[in-house]
Amino acid sequence: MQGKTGSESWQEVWDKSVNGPRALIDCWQEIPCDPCQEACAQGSIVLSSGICAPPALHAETCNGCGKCVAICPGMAIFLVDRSIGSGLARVTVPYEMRDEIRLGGEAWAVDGEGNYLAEGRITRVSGAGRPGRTMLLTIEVPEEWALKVRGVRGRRKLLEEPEEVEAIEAVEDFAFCRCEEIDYSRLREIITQGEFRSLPALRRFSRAGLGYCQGRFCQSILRSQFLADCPEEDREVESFRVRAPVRPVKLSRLGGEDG
Amino acid sequence: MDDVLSSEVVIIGGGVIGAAAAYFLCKEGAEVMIVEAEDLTAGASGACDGFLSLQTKQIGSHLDLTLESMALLPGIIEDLDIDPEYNPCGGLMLATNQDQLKELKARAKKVKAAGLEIEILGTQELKEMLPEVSKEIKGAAYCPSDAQINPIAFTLGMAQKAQGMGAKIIKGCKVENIVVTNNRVREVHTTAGSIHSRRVICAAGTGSNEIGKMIIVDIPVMPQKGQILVTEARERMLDRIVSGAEYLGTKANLDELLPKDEDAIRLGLGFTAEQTVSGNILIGSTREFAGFDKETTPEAMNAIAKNAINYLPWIKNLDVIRSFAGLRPYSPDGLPIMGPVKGVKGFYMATGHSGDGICLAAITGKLMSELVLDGETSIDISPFSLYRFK
Amino acid sequence: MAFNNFRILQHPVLGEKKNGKEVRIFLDGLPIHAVEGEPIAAALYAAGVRITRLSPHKKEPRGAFCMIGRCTECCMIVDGEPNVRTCRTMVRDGMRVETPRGWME
Amino acid sequence: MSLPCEQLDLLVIGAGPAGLCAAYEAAAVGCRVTIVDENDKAGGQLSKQIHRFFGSSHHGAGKRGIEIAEELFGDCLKLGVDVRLSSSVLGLFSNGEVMIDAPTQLCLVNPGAVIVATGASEKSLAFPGWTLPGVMGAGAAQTLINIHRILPGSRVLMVGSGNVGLIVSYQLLQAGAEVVGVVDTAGSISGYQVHAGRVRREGIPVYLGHRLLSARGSTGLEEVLVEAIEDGTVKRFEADVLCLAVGMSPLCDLAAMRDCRMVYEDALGGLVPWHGADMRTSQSPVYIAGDASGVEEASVAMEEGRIAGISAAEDLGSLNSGEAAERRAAIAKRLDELRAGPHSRGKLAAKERLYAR
Repeated sequence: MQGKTGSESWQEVWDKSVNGPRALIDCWQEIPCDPCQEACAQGSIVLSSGICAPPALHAETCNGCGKCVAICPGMAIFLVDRSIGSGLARVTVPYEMRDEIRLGGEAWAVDGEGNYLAEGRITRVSGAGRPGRTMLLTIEVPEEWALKVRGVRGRRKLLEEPEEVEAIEAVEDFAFCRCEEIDYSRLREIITQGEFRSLPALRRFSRAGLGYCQGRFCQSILRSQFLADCPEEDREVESFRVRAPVRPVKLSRLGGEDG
Repeated sequence: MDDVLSSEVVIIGGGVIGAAAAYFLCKEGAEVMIVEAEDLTAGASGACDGFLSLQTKQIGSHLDLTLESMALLPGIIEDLDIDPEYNPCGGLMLATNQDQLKELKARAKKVKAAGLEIEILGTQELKEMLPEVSKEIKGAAYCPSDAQINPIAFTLGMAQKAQGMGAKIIKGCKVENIVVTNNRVREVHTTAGSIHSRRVICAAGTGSNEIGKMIIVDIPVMPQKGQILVTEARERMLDRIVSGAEYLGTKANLDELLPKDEDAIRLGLGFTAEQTVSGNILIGSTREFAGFDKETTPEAMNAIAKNAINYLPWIKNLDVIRSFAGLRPYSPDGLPIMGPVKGVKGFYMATGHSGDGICLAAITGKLMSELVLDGETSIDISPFSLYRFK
Repeated sequence: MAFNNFRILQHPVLGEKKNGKEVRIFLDGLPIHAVEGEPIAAALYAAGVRITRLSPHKKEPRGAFCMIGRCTECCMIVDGEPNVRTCRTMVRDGMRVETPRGWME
Repeated sequence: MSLPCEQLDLLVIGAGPAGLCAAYEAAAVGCRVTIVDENDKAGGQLSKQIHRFFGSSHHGAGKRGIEIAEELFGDCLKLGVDVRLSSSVLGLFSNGEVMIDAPTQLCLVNPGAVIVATGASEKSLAFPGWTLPGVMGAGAAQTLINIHRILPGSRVLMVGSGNVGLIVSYQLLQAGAEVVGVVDTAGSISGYQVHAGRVRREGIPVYLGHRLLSARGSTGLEEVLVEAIEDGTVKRFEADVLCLAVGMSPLCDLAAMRDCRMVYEDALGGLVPWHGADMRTSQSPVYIAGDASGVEEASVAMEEGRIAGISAAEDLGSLNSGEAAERRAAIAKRLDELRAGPHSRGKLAAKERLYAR
């Protein structure tokens, strides 16, 4: 069976949607994913080669059941239905937010960037009140938005823009190693003056990475910082020797006491 | 590298002994080069606790040497730009039974006669000094001169100071051969090229045996593993360095003070504990012969932990966050090996300090400087001669 | 009431939060409502408390960073025991939790 | 005086997707399998993944992570796998012993084979203010909202536009927080467009080419300064939570302790134990699987786990080598498919380099 991927198929969906809902697939990256194909009882969604191929839709046979919309892990499949006429279209989107969206209520239809397209009436809600299910919301919008709608928002306001401020002058110092509280400036001083060859030596002396967290959080940044500050030497920096215990353990435990 | 390097003195090894030798040599204006196979403090000096334990030294030349070393320490520390966290905190050696206490008493007498202040504490006096010590402890030997230091900072401090006086430090540089012609050291072949030098100090710690082979001398130093547990950092709770009498037993091989348990004897188990400036408590330790293996083992970790709790019960609530093993440069009688080598002029040994390298570094460095530059030393070092063996 | 401000009672995927038994813990002496089965650090977040300790050296405020028992930033004094990982220790009624206030000079 | 040591056949460390699949495959051919996990629940990271998964039906695609975790765990239990939770492995030793901090005591086990499936840990960034309460790993926020059902704050700024950053942003919205933006130094979205789409259609701006300058506040996070790399303009976000989603690094210190040869591969998250396509490391009988062998998707972790389980079963004598090879080949084919997309190209190349080294 033939089918078209991405925006190629959208024209067809547009055309066929005068007869009822059709799936609009907005998934064109090669993602290893195929539940839409599995979910489609009509066989209208086909991945041409392997599971990374973008799904191709055969709009002719699509019956608009919406199973693919509900299961798509990327929430990237929608339904477009122009059968109601009078310049309106119904768009069905997957929905997993907890805003109170009521059947018959008004909501915003938004595009892929979250821009407001239109305010529309919710004409269908399926899967509501069933945790774990992806809800399908159908919103009625002017036909010209039918292919653009990617979301429905009950929260009808926009985020305020962040304020622009004057650049801060000096970089404040901070603890590079959270546990031992080794300052960033101190660490860099040690790196640049200490002429350490290896990470273990740097750690031994700076104590960055020797704290209670066992270096979980600073060892990898310590490595990057070390390489960044000593770029002239192209070398393996030797990794830390790992010794038990890799998790802190009470001395009494280690000594064999129970409890 | 094709460049031909040269130096008046080459020191093999960037541990505490090498750094101290470089420090003293530079003070005398010598031209010094340290060649280190890995990084400074990569060996025993970076994998030990900070014990400066005087009371565990062998009575005689060993203790005399130690006292000389400790006398030098304040001056060196004053001179360093890196704080080595020296703390003259005093040290307690705990006896778990009356026999041990008796032995400690007998020993204290001799130690005092040798010039080291030491005091035997009964349970009551001990409690005042170490309130949370186990009720099982029968008494202790207290040595006010015992102290602690950060061995890594101490080593780096001396190396850095030497560098400031012109010493060159080549890291990641393995010595491959030592060229001797006409009974004199001429050249050191390394992975970083050849270094012309007529004076070489072997401060290679556990690597000394390998170095000795290059000049066909058997330096009887072998690695003796010591395992240590590190706890989480806490506020100051341990004001002194603390050890068990069995530690002295295994260290100095004193039958009367050896542990009774067979496994403990096999592991060379002896209790030590110190709290570092960073707040961590280092808990030791073992004496094992396992070649160059630095793995910590479940058996030893378990034994060290259990043992420590017997001495200081409160310690059991601390989290252990690390363990490590260091390889002490063990010599057959526990004394350092210092001095020249017969038939190879210009080759000097400063190795085999066993577990006492940090403590003896200062005096070793000074003596090496004297020996290399003047051909004689201010203290008789014949007790430490290689030729005492056999 | 602060008790529920940060609690997610309704969730579109996870559904309604099952009502756990309410317990009371004390943070530096002040009572805080918590729910049985949740870790201390979570209960503190629910109450709007973000500081779990002051760092030992600089006495900077710190808060839970990983929530899986690795970072040790959430370590507090619990019923007198120091350095308890509060992100992995469940609340108990009457538990006394204290904020460590740093200890290095 | 030493601790008693229990003999085991196969020990799997980590009950996440890789570990559970490894245990399942080995148990299915008759191995006696023990899984240990430090958490009190099996499932690993799946336990906080409330979104539907990519992949194919083999990987439970279209299901939510929490459902997949339950299924995999149930499958293991059915096969009689011995699951020990709240048990942290503290060390793997060269004598073959494994030290475990179990719920009531420390114990040693000596297994015939060990599969290390310990997953990954979140990477971090160090910057002024990163120690303020309110600054946390994205995973920490995810644990709070999806497991404990508690919001870390009310206004969140996310750092990192990779899949984790995008998914956690979405889940924060689902939980009722306001997400004021996603920032990334990269010039394009690092994660999948579909994940970005879900976030953006909720009105969350993604600030690409922006660099974190500092987090500020007195007793906790109050604001975050972010700089546009191109023109140096600085934006100030009011936020009480700053989530860091800047990548994961393999949690393979146990393999390193056991002296497995380690290899640095940036694309895989950092140091990883060398391993072959059969998931054997340089130290027999230690196997590696999942994120611990290089950070990829959960679906990849599952397949790698299966391969590791089969290899271990083979070495323990529960599978003949022909059969084992055949099974591995079938899984390898699925793995190839999973890694065929452009997003996996770097990781695939890194894995192939690794196998060849």
